[in-house]
Amino acid sequence: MTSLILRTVARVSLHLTLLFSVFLLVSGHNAPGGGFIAGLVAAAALVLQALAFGVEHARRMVPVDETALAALGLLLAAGTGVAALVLGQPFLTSGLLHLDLPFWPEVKISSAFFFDLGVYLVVVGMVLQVIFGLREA
Amino acid sequence: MSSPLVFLPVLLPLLGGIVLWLARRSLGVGRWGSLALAAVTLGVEVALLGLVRARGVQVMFAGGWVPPFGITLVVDLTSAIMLVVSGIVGLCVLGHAVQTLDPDRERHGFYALYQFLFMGINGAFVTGDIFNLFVFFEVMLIASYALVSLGSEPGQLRGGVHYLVTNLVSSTLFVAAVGTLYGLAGTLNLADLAVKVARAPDPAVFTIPAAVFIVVFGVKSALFPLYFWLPASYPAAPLPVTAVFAGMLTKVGVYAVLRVFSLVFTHDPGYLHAALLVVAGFTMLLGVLGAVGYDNWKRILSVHIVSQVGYMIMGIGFLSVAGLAAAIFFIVHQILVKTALFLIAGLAERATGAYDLGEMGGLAGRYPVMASLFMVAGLSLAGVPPLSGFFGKFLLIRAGLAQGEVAVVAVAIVVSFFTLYSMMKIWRYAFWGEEKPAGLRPVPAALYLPAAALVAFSVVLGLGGEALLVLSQQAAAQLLDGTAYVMAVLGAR
Amino acid sequence: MELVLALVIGVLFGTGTFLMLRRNLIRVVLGLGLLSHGANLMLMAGAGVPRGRAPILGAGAGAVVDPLPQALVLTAIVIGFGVTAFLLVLAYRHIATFGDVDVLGTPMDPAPARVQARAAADGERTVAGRAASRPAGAPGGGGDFR
Amino acid sequence: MSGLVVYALAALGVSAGLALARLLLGPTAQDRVMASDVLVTHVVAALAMLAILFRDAVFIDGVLVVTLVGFVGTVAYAQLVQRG
Repeated sequence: MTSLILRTVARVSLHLTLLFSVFLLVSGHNAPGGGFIAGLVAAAALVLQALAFGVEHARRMVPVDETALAALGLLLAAGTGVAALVLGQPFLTSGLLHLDLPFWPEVKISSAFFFDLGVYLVVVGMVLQVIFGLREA
Repeated sequence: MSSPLVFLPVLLPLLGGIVLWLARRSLGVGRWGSLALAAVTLGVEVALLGLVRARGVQVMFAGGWVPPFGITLVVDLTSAIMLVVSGIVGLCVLGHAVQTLDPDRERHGFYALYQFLFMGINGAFVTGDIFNLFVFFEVMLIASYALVSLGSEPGQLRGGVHYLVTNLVSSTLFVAAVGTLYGLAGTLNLADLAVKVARAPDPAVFTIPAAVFIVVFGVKSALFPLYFWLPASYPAAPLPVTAVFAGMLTKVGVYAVLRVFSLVFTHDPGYLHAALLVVAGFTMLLGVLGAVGYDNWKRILSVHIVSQVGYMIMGIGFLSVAGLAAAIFFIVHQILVKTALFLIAGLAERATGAYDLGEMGGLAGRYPVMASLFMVAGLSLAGVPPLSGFFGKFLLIRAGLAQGEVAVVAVAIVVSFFTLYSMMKIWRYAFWGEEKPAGLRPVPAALYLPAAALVAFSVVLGLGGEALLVLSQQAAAQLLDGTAYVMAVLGAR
Repeated sequence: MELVLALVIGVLFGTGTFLMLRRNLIRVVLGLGLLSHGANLMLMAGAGVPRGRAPILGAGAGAVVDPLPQALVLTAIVIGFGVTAFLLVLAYRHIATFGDVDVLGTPMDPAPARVQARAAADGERTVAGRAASRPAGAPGGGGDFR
Repeated sequence: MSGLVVYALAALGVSAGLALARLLLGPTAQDRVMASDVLVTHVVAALAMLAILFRDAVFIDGVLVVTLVGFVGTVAYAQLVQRG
């Protein structure tokens, strides 16, 4: 019931869409974007796979259970806040990490990034759970 | 006073809930883990109450952002009292749940959802701005939607849909009211709002969002005429869920009314608080009349929630230290006793397998402990001295008479008799008469423990109510004055 | 501009309320969606019609609009999104359990046959186009949403 | 330049109105799916025009998001219609 066109497009667009979602995630710090919309885009990519190849195929692409993904994301986001608490700052105080990686000097990672990453995982997990659940049963 | 302790009642259930969700397949971890978590949360809340009593209002600014920017969490005496009560209820109901729930519900994440529910409840108690009140309401409601429909029995589904849709409409209105308020005041921080409303050149405009807030919180706390969703949905859920909903959820709505209409919207008591009094009168009366017609234990108690909420709103409507103190006292009493009554209904269900009063009888002979627990809790609910309900109602009535609000006080007294009648009805059908049904089952002693603990609290509140009364008077004075709250939040500037 | 916003909010609330009063659960969900859009728009409008640059760092000089209502609306949208998803799952279970999308059945008590038939007809109209592509007289509008 | 963009936006508005009429009138579900897809395309075009009008590249991000997500929506609707 899926056409050749849809399957081809789905195959081509998967990586592109996922890449774009990562772009949105990292650019979300001080440009439009962020964890929520990036997660939605990533979930849309996987939902397209589910539409084209069936839910089982799409589910195999996500190595872990969707609810676990969401829970881990929530843990990461909450953990970012707690980290500030542990360091003696008020909850959710953001910090900036300077790294000097080989071939990539002066990387700046904000703690807000990890919060966003958590949001990303939560959104991907929840959307996939709802949509797979609705389509499967 | 800035203290990291302020956030722990929200953070602990959140982190614990995630862990419990990940480990939801293991019953042992779920039961013992959630019990331990609830106990630790209660401990933190008691410590917080002590801290607030000793050192005044505690605040926390998330991310170090100073108000009115950023997220502020504030714990004053009222919040601290509510937190402690929520901790007690959380622990006791959980103690009942681990013994009675079916493993299927437990494996589907009951314990995690339960913790998320308390995250929302506690968050609503500690939040310092009105938008986060909305957010924590939603956290609480989403967890409660999931708890209501967990298991997907037909009755639960119908009730769940009613509950969900009604509450969503009220959330929508909440957002609209917040929008109006932000447009008028330019801030959503409660302390800042209190200052802005008090200093506004034309405070009458704030009556518009305030009136919408009455509707919004009216749905959440099941006020007249917006209580129709409650009898449809509460009895449908499994008993521990109904018990914690009955105890806490509507009271979070009442707390929101208490906070917003004593700290922020005090500019127009002739209209807003008079409206609250009218609503309170009808809520008391119609709630208790609705209960008369039912003969299902869970339903009678559920409809009674509506009636009791009316008393609390009445206390808030007086807008005096005596009235607010009485309302706080009554809320504490009500949460403990109502939860206890539901847990006792659970005991009776364990013994008879039913909630219908027609299907049980003569329990007093076989289960004397259950009967005496019900006797104490039921009389306390009806307001018979020397139990806590009597003092709660007495304080409310005295506060009302002091202000000459005779009509609503008269309603409150009449409603008390009807409440007594309902309790006597349960007593007569369930505990007196012939013993039935034939195959009564034994009730394990450990199952009595949570209900007994709650009833004991009620007795202590009645006999030694002085301490709580003083505490709630201090809390009410703090609420009505507002200076301590505002200073604690905005003083850091 | 304020007038246009007010009209749009009014229309959204009106249509949303109209849909919410239907028995068909799917329509209720759609109505709730419209209501929450109206409320979000009201939050935006309440803070004043935006006049100025988008509040993005490093995008040039000039007055920026107040970013707080936008953050609040974003939060409200996310919450509304989650709740709507949950409501859809609940509606789905509702259909799987009762075979209809009627919200009027009282708890513990299946709806009378007449009401069920009307809800089924209602459901059929919701997906009018699809009904056309199906053999006439296919049973149960609710089943369409499986 | 910006005058041209405004004309283009006006044309988009008219054409979106027509697509909306199709969406409302139907008569078949296929028509409605097509109309909603056309509306998504209009949103994309309008965002691109706004990017030119305000000389701001952030709108292009929006274009990409709407394209990708709108496509999935159309496919889902189409499958729903097809499954019958």
